Amino acid sequence: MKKIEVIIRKSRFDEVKKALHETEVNFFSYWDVTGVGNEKQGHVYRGVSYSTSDIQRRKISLTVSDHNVESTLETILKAAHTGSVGDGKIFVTPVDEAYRIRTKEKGTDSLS
Amino acid sequence: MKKIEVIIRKSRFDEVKKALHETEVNFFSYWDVTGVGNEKQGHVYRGVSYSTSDIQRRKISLTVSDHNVESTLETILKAAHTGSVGDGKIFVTPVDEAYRIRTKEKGTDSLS
Amino acid sequence: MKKIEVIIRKSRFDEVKKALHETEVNFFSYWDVTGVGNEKQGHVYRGVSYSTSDIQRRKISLTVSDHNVESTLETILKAAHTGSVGDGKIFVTPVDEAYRIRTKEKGTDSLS
Amino acid sequence: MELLTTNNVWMMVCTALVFFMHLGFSLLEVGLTRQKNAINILFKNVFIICAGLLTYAILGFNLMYPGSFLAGVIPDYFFDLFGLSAPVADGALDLAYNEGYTYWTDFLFQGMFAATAATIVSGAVAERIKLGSFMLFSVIYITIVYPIVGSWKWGGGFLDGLGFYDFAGSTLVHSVGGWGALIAIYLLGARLGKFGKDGQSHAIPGHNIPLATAGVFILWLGWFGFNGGSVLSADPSLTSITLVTTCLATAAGGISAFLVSTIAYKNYDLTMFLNGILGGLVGITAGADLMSPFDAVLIGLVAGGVIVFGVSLVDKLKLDDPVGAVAVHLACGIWGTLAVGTFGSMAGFDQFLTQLAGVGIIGAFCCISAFVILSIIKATMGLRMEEKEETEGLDAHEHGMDAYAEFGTVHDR
Amino acid sequence: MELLTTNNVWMMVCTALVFFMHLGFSLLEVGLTRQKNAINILFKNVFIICAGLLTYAILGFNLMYPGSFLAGVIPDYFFDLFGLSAPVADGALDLAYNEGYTYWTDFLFQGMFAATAATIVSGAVAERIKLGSFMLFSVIYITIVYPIVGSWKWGGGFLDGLGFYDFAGSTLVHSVGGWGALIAIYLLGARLGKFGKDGQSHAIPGHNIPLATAGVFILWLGWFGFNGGSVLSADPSLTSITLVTTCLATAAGGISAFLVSTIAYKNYDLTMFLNGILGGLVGITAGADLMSPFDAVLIGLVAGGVIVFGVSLVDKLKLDDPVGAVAVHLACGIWGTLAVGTFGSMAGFDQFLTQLAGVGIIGAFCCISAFVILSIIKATMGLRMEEKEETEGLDAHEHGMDAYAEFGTVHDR
Amino acid sequence: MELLTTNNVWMMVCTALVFFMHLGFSLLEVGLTRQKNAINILFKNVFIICAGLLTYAILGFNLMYPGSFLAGVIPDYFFDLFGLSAPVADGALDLAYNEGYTYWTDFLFQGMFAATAATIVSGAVAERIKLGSFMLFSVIYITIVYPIVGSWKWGGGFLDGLGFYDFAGSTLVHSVGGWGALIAIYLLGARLGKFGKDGQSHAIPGHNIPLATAGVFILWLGWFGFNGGSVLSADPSLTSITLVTTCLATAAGGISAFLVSTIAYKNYDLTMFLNGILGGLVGITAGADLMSPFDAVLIGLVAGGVIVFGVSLVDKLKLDDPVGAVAVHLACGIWGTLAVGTFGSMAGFDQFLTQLAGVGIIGAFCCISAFVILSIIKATMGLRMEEKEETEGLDAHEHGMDAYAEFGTVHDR
Ligand SMILES: Nc1ncnc2c1ncn2[C@@H]1O[C@H](COP(=O)(O)OP(=O)(O)O)[C@@H](O)[C@H]1O
Ligand SMILES: Nc1ncnc2c1ncn2[C@@H]1O[C@H](COP(=O)(O)OP(=O)(O)O)[C@@H](O)[C@H]1O
Ligand SMILES: Nc1ncnc2c1ncn2[C@@H]1O[C@H](COP(=O)(O)OP(=O)(O)O)[C@@H](O)[C@H]1O
Repeated sequence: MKKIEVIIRKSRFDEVKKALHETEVNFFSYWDVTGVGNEKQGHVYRGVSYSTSDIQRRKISLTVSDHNVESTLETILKAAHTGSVGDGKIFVTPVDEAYRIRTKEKGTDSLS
Repeated sequence: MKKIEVIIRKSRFDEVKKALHETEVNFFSYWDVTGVGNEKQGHVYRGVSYSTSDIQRRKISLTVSDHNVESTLETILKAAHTGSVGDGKIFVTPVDEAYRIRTKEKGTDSLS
Repeated sequence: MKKIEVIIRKSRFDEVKKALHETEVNFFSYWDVTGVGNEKQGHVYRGVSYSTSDIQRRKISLTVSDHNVESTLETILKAAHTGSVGDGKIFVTPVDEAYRIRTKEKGTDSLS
Repeated sequence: MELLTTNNVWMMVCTALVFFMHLGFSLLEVGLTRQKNAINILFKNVFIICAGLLTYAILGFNLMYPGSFLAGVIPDYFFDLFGLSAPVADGALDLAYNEGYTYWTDFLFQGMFAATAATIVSGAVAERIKLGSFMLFSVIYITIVYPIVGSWKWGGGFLDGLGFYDFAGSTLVHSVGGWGALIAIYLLGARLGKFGKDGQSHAIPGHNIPLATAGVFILWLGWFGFNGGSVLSADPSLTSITLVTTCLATAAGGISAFLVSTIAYKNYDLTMFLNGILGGLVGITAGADLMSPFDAVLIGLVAGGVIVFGVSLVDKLKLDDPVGAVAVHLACGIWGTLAVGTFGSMAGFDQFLTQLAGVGIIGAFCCISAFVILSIIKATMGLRMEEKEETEGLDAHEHGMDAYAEFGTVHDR
Repeated sequence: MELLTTNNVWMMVCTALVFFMHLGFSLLEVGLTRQKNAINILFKNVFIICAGLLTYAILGFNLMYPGSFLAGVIPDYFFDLFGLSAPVADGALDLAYNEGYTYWTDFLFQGMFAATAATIVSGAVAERIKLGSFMLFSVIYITIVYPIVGSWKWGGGFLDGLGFYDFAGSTLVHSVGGWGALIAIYLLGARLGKFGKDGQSHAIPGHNIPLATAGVFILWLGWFGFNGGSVLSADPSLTSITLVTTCLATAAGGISAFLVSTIAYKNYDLTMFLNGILGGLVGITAGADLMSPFDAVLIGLVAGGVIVFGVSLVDKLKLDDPVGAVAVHLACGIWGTLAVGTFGSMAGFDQFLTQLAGVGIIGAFCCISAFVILSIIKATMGLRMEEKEETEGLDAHEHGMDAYAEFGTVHDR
Repeated sequence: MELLTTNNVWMMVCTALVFFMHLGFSLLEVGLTRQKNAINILFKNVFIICAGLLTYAILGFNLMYPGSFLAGVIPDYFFDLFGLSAPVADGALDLAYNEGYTYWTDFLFQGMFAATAATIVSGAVAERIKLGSFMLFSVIYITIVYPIVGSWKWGGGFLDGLGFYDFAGSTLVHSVGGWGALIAIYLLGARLGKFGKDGQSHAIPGHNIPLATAGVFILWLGWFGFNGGSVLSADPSLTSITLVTTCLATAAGGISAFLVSTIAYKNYDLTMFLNGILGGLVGITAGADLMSPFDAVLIGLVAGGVIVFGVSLVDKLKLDDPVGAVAVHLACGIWGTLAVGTFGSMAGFDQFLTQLAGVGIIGAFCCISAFVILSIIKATMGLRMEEKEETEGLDAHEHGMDAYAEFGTVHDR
């Protein structure tokens, strides 16, 4: 099993979610984070213009079985892509074990 | 050391916290995430009824020494359990190193 | 590549950010979490005084290439330090692969 | 005619201000409770003003101002009970109603008052009562209990005959609501998690203090109409001294609660300050037209102390009152009513005893009525949400809606 | 003189209350839409009241109250068109203007009304219209369309001659805004994501229901001035019955929308309750001075039903109206205008037909005007934000600002 | 008698509206600052209105309206200094006080004004001042400095003799607050992080712009009473022209600030629009009864520009004023006072010089007083929170409470 952590633009979230659903990945968790990176954004507040690289992003975390990793990655890489600076990152990390709390199932059975 | 990441119902949080404290696990971090999974919920807004699988969950992240993993897992599996769809998941992942910022301690010493 | 997850005081965040920038680490994500640990804080609400160990913290997550791990850790250990209970933790975990969504680059190239 | 017009303008302005108090109560209650129940609290407040006006039109108004009684106690409601009995039917209006204002202004002003009594209960029972049960209770309470009590004094009943004085309703409005709140929180029990197994009280902080503060400012504004309008005319000297005593008692109530709570808890507690302001308002209400500015300040200072100790007493009794309704409306309502016998132009030992009698009689009647009504509801429909529903939030279970859909939703079952 | 002074005081109070409605609209709209467009919505509302007052001073007021017409329809605007035509120049004031109030009070009261019509549109087109285009449209609509329609009835034009009755503007204000809203949302199209590919309607929940609720309370308060001031004097009987009918219809509208929607959707829907309250307010507005309390309750009850079905009808037509402006202001505006022919002291079949004619003529004029203005703007400046901008939020693109900089910012491009 | 009653009703309504401005200030300030200091800001505002009324009753009122002076400058406060000197003791009221309204109405109206001056300071010093020090300063400022300045003009002192004109307090209220704010932010220094090491100004966005916007609407509403009540009677022509000039200047101020800032910063900046509205309000205040509508629009247009440049000037001077109090209340207060010599029925070069003299004398007095008081406080109790406390938030350190306990708490030490 692998954990896939994705940081995307909030405005691509609906696309990514739809794309994941189409590849039958119907389970994940997400939350909002602030990202610091190459992208800069201009703001104005009471006459002070400023530019910040602290930009609101959405983070998706999902754990998939090993044979699903590739397809999930491809799906996300496609759906989250706009081509401009700031599209975000994907990180794949190892998972030792997973449990479904309801049934106490372990391993890949617990994922769906 | 292992990192235990748990996604639970917000309404079970107090139980889980109490149970962890009882097993002397007094350190962790948590935040709110939105979970997508098998559970669906009905809402109504200005005459439109809809059902969504985007449900508010709480994520707990805690790192424990290897010999504490089992007991912590058991505690959580019990305290977070209701038996209905949507109870959540537990993921166990490896941790290479841990530091306590205050003392610069490393390894399991840094965890408590 | 390693993922460095840091839990710090919100009030140290600006320092840590500045310090990271000075060591040329200009990319990371952060969000607010509630931390439970050794520190306690007193509150009062309508005549009830209470003390809680649920304290607002900031979590920073950044993935760096292996040879940057040491310097980044040092930077954070220094910048986040106040010496009082509650300074937070750093966890280092393995990363299998990383992608930049914009360019589809893989590995350390994708990080900057 | 000119004077009638002016009086009527003032009374209409006051009516609008008293109406606006319902926003004040809504914001105060929603601010001092948790996000997961915010829709529920707003719903209750919106319901009360709407249902309250309608039931008052259908029944309450004629029950409260009957002028005649059976045995001096039970309003003689055999005539004109249902529907407004407009002085002249069919649109034509009777201006001879009285010198102060028209019949319609009177109805509307009194209707706004009536709804207030039920709103007070709403805050105290927040976060755990069943919506349906609350709606039923509050309709009965506004339609029957409030007007009967009101008729005893303002409707010319036996308390009026006894010499009992309550200018704008420290007892007739606020204590009536406060007793209802007390009985209701006793029967309902505390919110889950409010008291630990060891009996220790836990704080459940409100989720939006800026809104609660706005609510208190709006209530203070509304009180310009609540007390100012209770003069029932625009009489320059009476209205203006009433506003001065009201504002000074309020300011003193706030400052006093702030100082007492700062000394007691070593902390600048904004919620106590706000409750102190409300305590000052309730405290001056019974005698706002009788007091000198200096008396008003004294009444307010005491009220502030009553608040701080009242809140902690309610807590010690293991009663759970999220917004402090019992301390504010009941304790300060009683204090204000007794203060009429202690300060100001009617002060005197006899008056004090009369005031005490009024407080006692009305308290007994309200407690018994509230107890009977709530017990019947409890036995039939049930009063309290199930544990699971309460934990997960009333908004999710009663309304299927979030108050703040984007700031971290609270739906979770 | 005394009476004039009193009347004028009442009219000034009402003017202030109508002004305050703009805060009500702002909060309602901002609460029922999404966080990422909150600044934009507030900006529009702040703009409308400011620009509305100025353009009404420059042009609208004299256009609306001309007293003379070409062919009875086109206001004869060759005299006094630009700038306020103060009865006496140079600061000295003409108190002989009329018995009710001064010329200046009249201007300000009417100016506040004018801005209301554009605000109604603002809510319906929220979250997708270009700010510049909206500002242009609303200025034209307030400055030209609204006063011309107004002149037909309140300026003594042909509808007045026909016997058309609209006390405080169910049609002249609310429907005028409502028709504009209808045409605008038709031309604009729905927000992205509002209707699925399968044509299914999706809910886009508002982000701050407590603020929306506060907005509704403030609007109700403002209506004390909107209807109460439309008496154009402080006449005790007329003003007070007007306030009573207004409040009872409102309460009934709320309760009815609550009951109907609870039955239809098995859910206590606060937003429907709130819309029902507004529906009751709009519904009573055309005949608030003609109705008995009982008539008012009936009008409100029907208005509540109109709201629930109106909201769902708009949805079925695949029109996207985030705040329910069409159901509230247009549907209930029409209902209220027709109710003058059905209930109350003017009821009668002839009157009903006249009311219907008024509704139709004004509807046609507003639709055509709005369509022409908006089509020209669409063809030149464009009406709608680009898809990317809409997804990422108008606040980020038009304002570079966040409404809540610390509660999860929404900036993201 | 009828006229007195009517006048008194109007004055009481205005008093209530001026009171309500304190909610406007609270919301504006809380909205434009950060979450971690929200409780603190609300606390200060609640404190000011309560303490302000009490100290004004005890000392300020009699100090301000003495009628007699030593050397024409120092109010002769040997008589009647402490406590309200009711015209007739013991409850009986003197209606002969004047033609406009009763003594009590006068006191309450003036008391609400007094508290306003200190509130202005509160916004400017937000997020870094010690609560205790601020409370001490504001009590002294309201009790001594404000009434002495007021007595020079409204109390019949030497500035009144000179022919200085300030209708409702552009200088006497707003500049007095503004100067205090200026000195205070100079002595306090900027918030941590406001100015970079390179001296560059950083934006610290406010956390709740919808509340700030509501605050501005409420302030505008309150100004109906602030200016309308300053007529000190319900005189129909004076009150109504005053409301018209007030509203038109305000609208013009908003539009002008919006246009100027859009041109200057290529951005629709809502906060500038809001500040422009306030600038227009402050600007018209000195001469609201003297201006034609056209003059009022001009005054507002200039005020809008003053705001945009004033805000940026304060920034350039490395002064940190989170809510723009100096630009709004001081710069526009000066502008409004000078405008009396430039526009309207008193315009003239001599008048202009007199106005300038008044601005200068009062400015000097306020600056010196504020400087002395604040310096003493700084030397003894200290003015500013410690760096750690400021970083972690005043709510955590002074109050141990969160403004929004569930939206991401900010406690962190
Ligand atoms: N090494 C990293 N660790 C964690 N998050 C990162 C890292 N690098 C980038 N991010 C996240 O990805 C987002 C997009 O990255 P950015 O550098 O702006 O664009 P791009 O990936 O297109 O070059 C950032 O806002 C940040 O949230
Ligand atoms: N593979 C996954 N990766 C990350 N989060 C998951 C995953 N599967 C489930 N979750 C989280 O667990 C929650 C509960 O899962 P759900 O499928 O609804 O119930 P159950 O586990 O009882 O079948 C989801 O809302 C989601 O937040
Ligand atoms: N094992 C752990 N797993 C996850 N988070 C932890 C863990 N231990 C501590 N934390 C986080 O670190 C924060 C600081 O820890 P605390 O014990 O209060 O202070 P210290 O590290 O100085 O002893 C806690 O609030 C919590 O958020």
